[in-house]
Amino acid sequence: HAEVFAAAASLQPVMEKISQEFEREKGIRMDAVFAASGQLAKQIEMGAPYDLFLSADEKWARYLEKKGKLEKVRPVAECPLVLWWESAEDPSLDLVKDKRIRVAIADPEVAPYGALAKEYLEKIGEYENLNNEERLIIAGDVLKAGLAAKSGGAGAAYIPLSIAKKLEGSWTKVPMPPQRLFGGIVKDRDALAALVFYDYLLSPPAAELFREAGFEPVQD
Amino acid sequence: MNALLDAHINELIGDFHLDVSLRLGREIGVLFGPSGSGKSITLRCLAGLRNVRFGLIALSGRVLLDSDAGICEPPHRRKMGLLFQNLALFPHLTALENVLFGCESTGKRRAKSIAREWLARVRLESLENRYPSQLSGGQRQRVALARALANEPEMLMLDEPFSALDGPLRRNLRRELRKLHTETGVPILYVTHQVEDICALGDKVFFIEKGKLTGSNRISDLIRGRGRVDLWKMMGWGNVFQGDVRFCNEGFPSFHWASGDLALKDVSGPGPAIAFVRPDRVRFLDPRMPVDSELSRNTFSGKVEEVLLDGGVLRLHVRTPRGHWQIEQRETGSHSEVFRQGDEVHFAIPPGAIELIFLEEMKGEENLGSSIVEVRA
Amino acid sequence: MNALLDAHINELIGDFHLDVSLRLGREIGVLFGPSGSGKSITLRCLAGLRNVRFGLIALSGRVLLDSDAGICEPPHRRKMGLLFQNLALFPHLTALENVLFGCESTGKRRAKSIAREWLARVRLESLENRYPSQLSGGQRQRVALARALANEPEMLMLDEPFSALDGPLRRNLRRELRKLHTETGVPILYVTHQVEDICALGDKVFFIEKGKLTGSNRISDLIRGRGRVDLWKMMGWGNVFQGDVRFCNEGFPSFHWASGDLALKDVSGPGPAIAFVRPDRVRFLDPRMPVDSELSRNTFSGKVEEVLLDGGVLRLHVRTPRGHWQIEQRETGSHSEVFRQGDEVHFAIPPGAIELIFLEEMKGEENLGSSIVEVRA
Amino acid sequence: MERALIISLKVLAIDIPLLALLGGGIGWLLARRDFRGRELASLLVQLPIILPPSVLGLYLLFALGQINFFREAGFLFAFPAAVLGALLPSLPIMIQASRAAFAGVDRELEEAALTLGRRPWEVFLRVTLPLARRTLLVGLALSSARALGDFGVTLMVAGNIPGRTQTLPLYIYGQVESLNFARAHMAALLLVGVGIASLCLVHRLESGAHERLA
Amino acid sequence: MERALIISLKVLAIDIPLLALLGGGIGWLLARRDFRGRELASLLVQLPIILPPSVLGLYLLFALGQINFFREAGFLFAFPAAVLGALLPSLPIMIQASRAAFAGVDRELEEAALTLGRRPWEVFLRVTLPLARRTLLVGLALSSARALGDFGVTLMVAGNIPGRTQTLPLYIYGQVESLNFARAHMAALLLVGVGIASLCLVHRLESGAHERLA
Ligand SMILES: Nc1ncnc2c1ncn2[C@@H]1O[C@H](COP(=O)(O)OP(=O)(O)OP(=O)(O)O)[C@@H](O)[C@H]1O
Ligand SMILES: Nc1ncnc2c1ncn2[C@@H]1O[C@H](COP(=O)(O)OP(=O)(O)OP(=O)(O)O)[C@@H](O)[C@H]1O
Ligand SMILES: [Mg+2]
Ligand SMILES: [Mg+2]
Repeated sequence: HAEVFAAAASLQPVMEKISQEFEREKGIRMDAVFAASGQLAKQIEMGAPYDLFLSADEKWARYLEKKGKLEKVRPVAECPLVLWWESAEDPSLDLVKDKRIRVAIADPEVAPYGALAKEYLEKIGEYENLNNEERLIIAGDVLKAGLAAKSGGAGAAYIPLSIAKKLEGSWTKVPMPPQRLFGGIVKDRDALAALVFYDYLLSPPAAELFREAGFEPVQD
Repeated sequence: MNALLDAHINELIGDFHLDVSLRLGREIGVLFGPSGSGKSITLRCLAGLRNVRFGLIALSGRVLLDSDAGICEPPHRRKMGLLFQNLALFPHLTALENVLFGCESTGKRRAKSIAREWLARVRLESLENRYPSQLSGGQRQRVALARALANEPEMLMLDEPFSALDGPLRRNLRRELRKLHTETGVPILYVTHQVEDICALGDKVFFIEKGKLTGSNRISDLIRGRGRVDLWKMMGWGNVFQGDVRFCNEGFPSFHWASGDLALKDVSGPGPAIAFVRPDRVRFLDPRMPVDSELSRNTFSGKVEEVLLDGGVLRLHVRTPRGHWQIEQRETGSHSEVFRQGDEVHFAIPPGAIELIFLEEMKGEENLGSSIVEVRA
Repeated sequence: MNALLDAHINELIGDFHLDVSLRLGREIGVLFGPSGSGKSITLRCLAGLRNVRFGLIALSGRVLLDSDAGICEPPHRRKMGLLFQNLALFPHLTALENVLFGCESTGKRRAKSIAREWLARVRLESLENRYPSQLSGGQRQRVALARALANEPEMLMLDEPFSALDGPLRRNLRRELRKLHTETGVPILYVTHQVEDICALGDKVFFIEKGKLTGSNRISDLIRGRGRVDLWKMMGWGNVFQGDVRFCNEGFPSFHWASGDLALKDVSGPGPAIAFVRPDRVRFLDPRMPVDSELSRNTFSGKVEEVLLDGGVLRLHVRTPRGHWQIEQRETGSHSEVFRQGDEVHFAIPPGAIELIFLEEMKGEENLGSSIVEVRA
Repeated sequence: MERALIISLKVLAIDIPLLALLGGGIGWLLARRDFRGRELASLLVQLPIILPPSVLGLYLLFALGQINFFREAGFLFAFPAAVLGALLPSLPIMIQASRAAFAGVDRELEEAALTLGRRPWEVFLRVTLPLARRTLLVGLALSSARALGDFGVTLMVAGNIPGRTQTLPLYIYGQVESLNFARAHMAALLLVGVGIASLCLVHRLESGAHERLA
Repeated sequence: MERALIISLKVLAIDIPLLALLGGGIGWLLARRDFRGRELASLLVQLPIILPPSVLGLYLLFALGQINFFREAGFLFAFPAAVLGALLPSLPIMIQASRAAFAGVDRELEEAALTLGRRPWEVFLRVTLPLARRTLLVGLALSSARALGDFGVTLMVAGNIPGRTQTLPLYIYGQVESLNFARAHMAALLLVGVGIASLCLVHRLESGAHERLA
């Protein structure tokens, strides 16, 4: 079997491209497993045969690190929060004040972008209003928040740029710090290819693919 | 008397063809016929549980079915009670609740007393809280009977209501049924295999065979011996042969049929006829004694196939080369022999005991086909 | 003859207590009793379908049940065939497959021909591919019968096998059953309510009432009139009263019972007794004529409750202030009157027609209780 | 947790009758009515159980989003959507159970009730229903357990809005994701408790039903 | 997609017999045997349907992870786990259906078969089973549809490893996550196709079953 990297589901399109590119360049095949970061983390904790872990947020990477299952934990890329809707023109950030519009965010308890959106909405003093007027839609994760808006269930959604790019429509960046995705090597698996792949994520070809998908590579 | 029930049914079930016409007044009619002849299906058609191809059913002036006019009342509006051959007791209800189910419309309290009364009439008063699964076969049958009777329909149909019951119980229930009939006057149609039931309960009997009505008769006529004798045969009693009467070269009359011939006495004329011999007119012969000259041509020898003792009457079924004969004897007489199955017996038929019905005389006692037309008018 | 079946059963079902002992050789035994008396449950216990509290069952030397020794053979190893009262036909199998189910062990081809033969014997050859739901009540019963018979068990138990069948068919099937019994010699125990079946088929009859065996008798003895006359009563025939014989002040003997008394003739002595009067010994009186002095104390008046015509015999049930009487008359005689339900009739009992059984004489004809012990040895 | 419990209970309170009526009704139609396309219908109603909840939820989301009425009425991502989300994947279980239940009722008993003069709906209520009860209740128990536990469809069409659409399973999910395992276990226990309570209820109803005769 | 289909079919091929045997067997026990704790057992076997699949999966994961044997044998995150993940949430459906099916078989017919000299297992095969078949098959259809569509439990205990544990529902999930709706629809269609094919199969078996008499 090839070595396996496990990545947050929202990274699926970009990570598939990067691993293809990696295989083409280095001749090493990596298998990919996508699921929610939390699920992956718990599977790794229970000994899942994954060699590399890419979490959508810092929390789950640190969780595994603390359990002694993950090493070399570091941020890999970052992605800004945007306000997205279906129409052709970019949405105004004041859209949320419109009483007719329902907005979707990811679950702040679960998804870092949900928490980020909540933080933003609180900062501009709209969170309570939205909630009281039942205009706030809390979807499971960022993808579901996007789908809520795309299906018409919500007027707009706060989602990461990476999702927005794929949903088409148009978006406006939200003035909040971007959210970082973290990676790490699973301990005690002697996975050489995974180490190579982990480094490859920081290489220029990978950075290009990240950018295309709406991420910004992080170097520190 | 004007018929309360007037029914004509023509229906096909698989390859079984049912074509039956019935008229019944404020009477008890018996549907009598061999197993598989279509009795149960007839009742189902009358009750409306089966869609009939062609048919006309009227009860007390109400047209329940007229396939030409497209009228077909659903079963629950026909007011025809039916006791099913396999009972159809509600397994989730107790005996009392089963009976109550049929008579609730009269108000809770009253209904309960009616239901209790009926359970008592069928001798089940102490078992009212039992579920059907906790009752014996005959007890179940009685619950079903009580349920049908308590319902007070405008017509009652009973499919072998007493088949699982013993003699004394049967007698009691027949009495209850008669009483109900006298009180309410609803027509009752019931299916039975027991000749006993016909006589004890019925006013009129319908004979049915292979889906066709083969005859109908008032029972009082049967009892007075005025019915068509071949009906006796249908009821399983008597010796009946179909053949013809001839005058031989010496001028003596005789009856010829498929498996033999019999000498006759004083006959009106030759022609196709039915010969009927009452089993009790058959005379046993002692093989060691000379035979009376009158009987000489009419002697038989055969093997006893079955010996039945019915109260004081000994009934034998004897197979001979000239057919199968029923013989009856009082078993009281001191000279009465004891017969056993397989014994060889000798007997004779006195010519005077042979009743003849010439076939021309046999024009339908009751014109059944035409009765249908009246209802339409 | 050594008993093939020797059974003693003691069981409690709800509040119904069954306590029955049966012995049967290579014979046909009849279990006779009113509805709810425990016949079906007895068969279930014998077949092993019910765990018996206390009991001992042995068949041809095999001990099938011995509750003391903790032996209890499961039903499928008892080799006791049972025809269920409600048939228990397999609804997912055709008539032929149902019969085959019981006789497959003899090889496919042969089994099929046996099954076909049995279906033909019960007159169902043309319906072998029908499912039970497509058969009439009597046809189903015959399939069940064929299934039980084709199985060739070591003992056969039939629970009212003919209840849904007409007379001629019954006769045929009784013959088949007899034939099977002669060929194989397996003991057969069958339950019936029909007196007719008892006489025609049985070698021995067991009377059962309220869960208890109340008597047993050879049927040939019954037919020869040698049985206990009160057994006639159990079979629903005859007039039986329990009372006692007294000598009045004039020295004339008479029989006293709950609802009246009768003058007697030539009696051995006083004491508790059973009086039995054959229905055909009852004499009708013409109310306009003076009564024979011998009869004067024994005259009755009553209302006709039921008129039955059974072949050539007219049977009346008459309710009088002195009990309920059965009367039989040949209906041939020219002087025979026509009776109807509700008529007032007058009749007398000739003292010579009263048979007496003194109760001391009545010590069990067959000692049932002791038979159990032998098997244990 | 209490709010999630209450919402779950509210969803159940609406879904159980709906399951009984809709599932029972459709099952009855499939068992007792002969109409064209019956077999097709019987296959279609089973689709929701084949599709994984999240996929089912996705289709449902887009289907409802297309329909203006639901859009305007604010049906999606609100309590009604939670009700629907739990209902849909559990309905097939109820439909199949009730189909089997009704098919198993002896017609002759219904006919007997008709000849006793009872109207068809009375016959249904007093004969058919009691005789089918056992299997119906088993179906209701299973399907309402499924409804209680639904996660994927609800999350997709109703979201996970605390106090409005967050049912117990969604709450558990949230707690697990935020690493609050203790609370997640508690909630799971609660969920199982509610489930068992409702099963017990059904069981008590069921045990009243009497065995059928042959 | 083909790989996912094949894995799904392999899972079904193992789970359907398991469902029939285990589900049928437990259902039979619950219907026909009177043992202590029967009611408790009957409640416990229904738990997997109450718990949302992801929660169930989580507990299962932790439970199996604790047991050394499973850990060593590489049971988790491999094909056997996918089999188990699909089996567990669908088993209760089969158990309940078979319980109802066996409870509905008239005992007297079994008794009749016994008195005809058939051994108990023959009676079971030739009387009980055919008479229970209808309801059993409905249960099998429902539960295998559920197994086919399982997502949550499988994802948790078997992972989502393409070519090893990625079943069709997991594949669809992945496609939806990467917003490849076209492929997701295709896969969903395929899934529904497989589901309907197996339902049709069951239906054909079922229609052979004859209605019972009263
Ligand atoms: N489950 C039960 N609980 C209580 N009593 C029962 C139960 N089953 C049967 N009985 C009673 O046991 C008695 C004997 O029943 P059984 O079926 O043996 O009668 P039977 O002699 O066969 O009568 P029938 O001629 O009516 O069939 C009946 O009085 C019946 O009410
Ligand atoms: N579903 C069916 N398909 C084909 N033939 C049938 C079907 N149902 C009944 N029959 C046939 O119709 C005939 C009449 O049946 P029915 O039940 O009316 O007889 P019956 O006179 O009541 O007989 P029994 O005295 O045996 O109860 C029988 O010969 C039976 O085989
Ligand atoms: Mg019939
Ligand atoms: Mg009985």
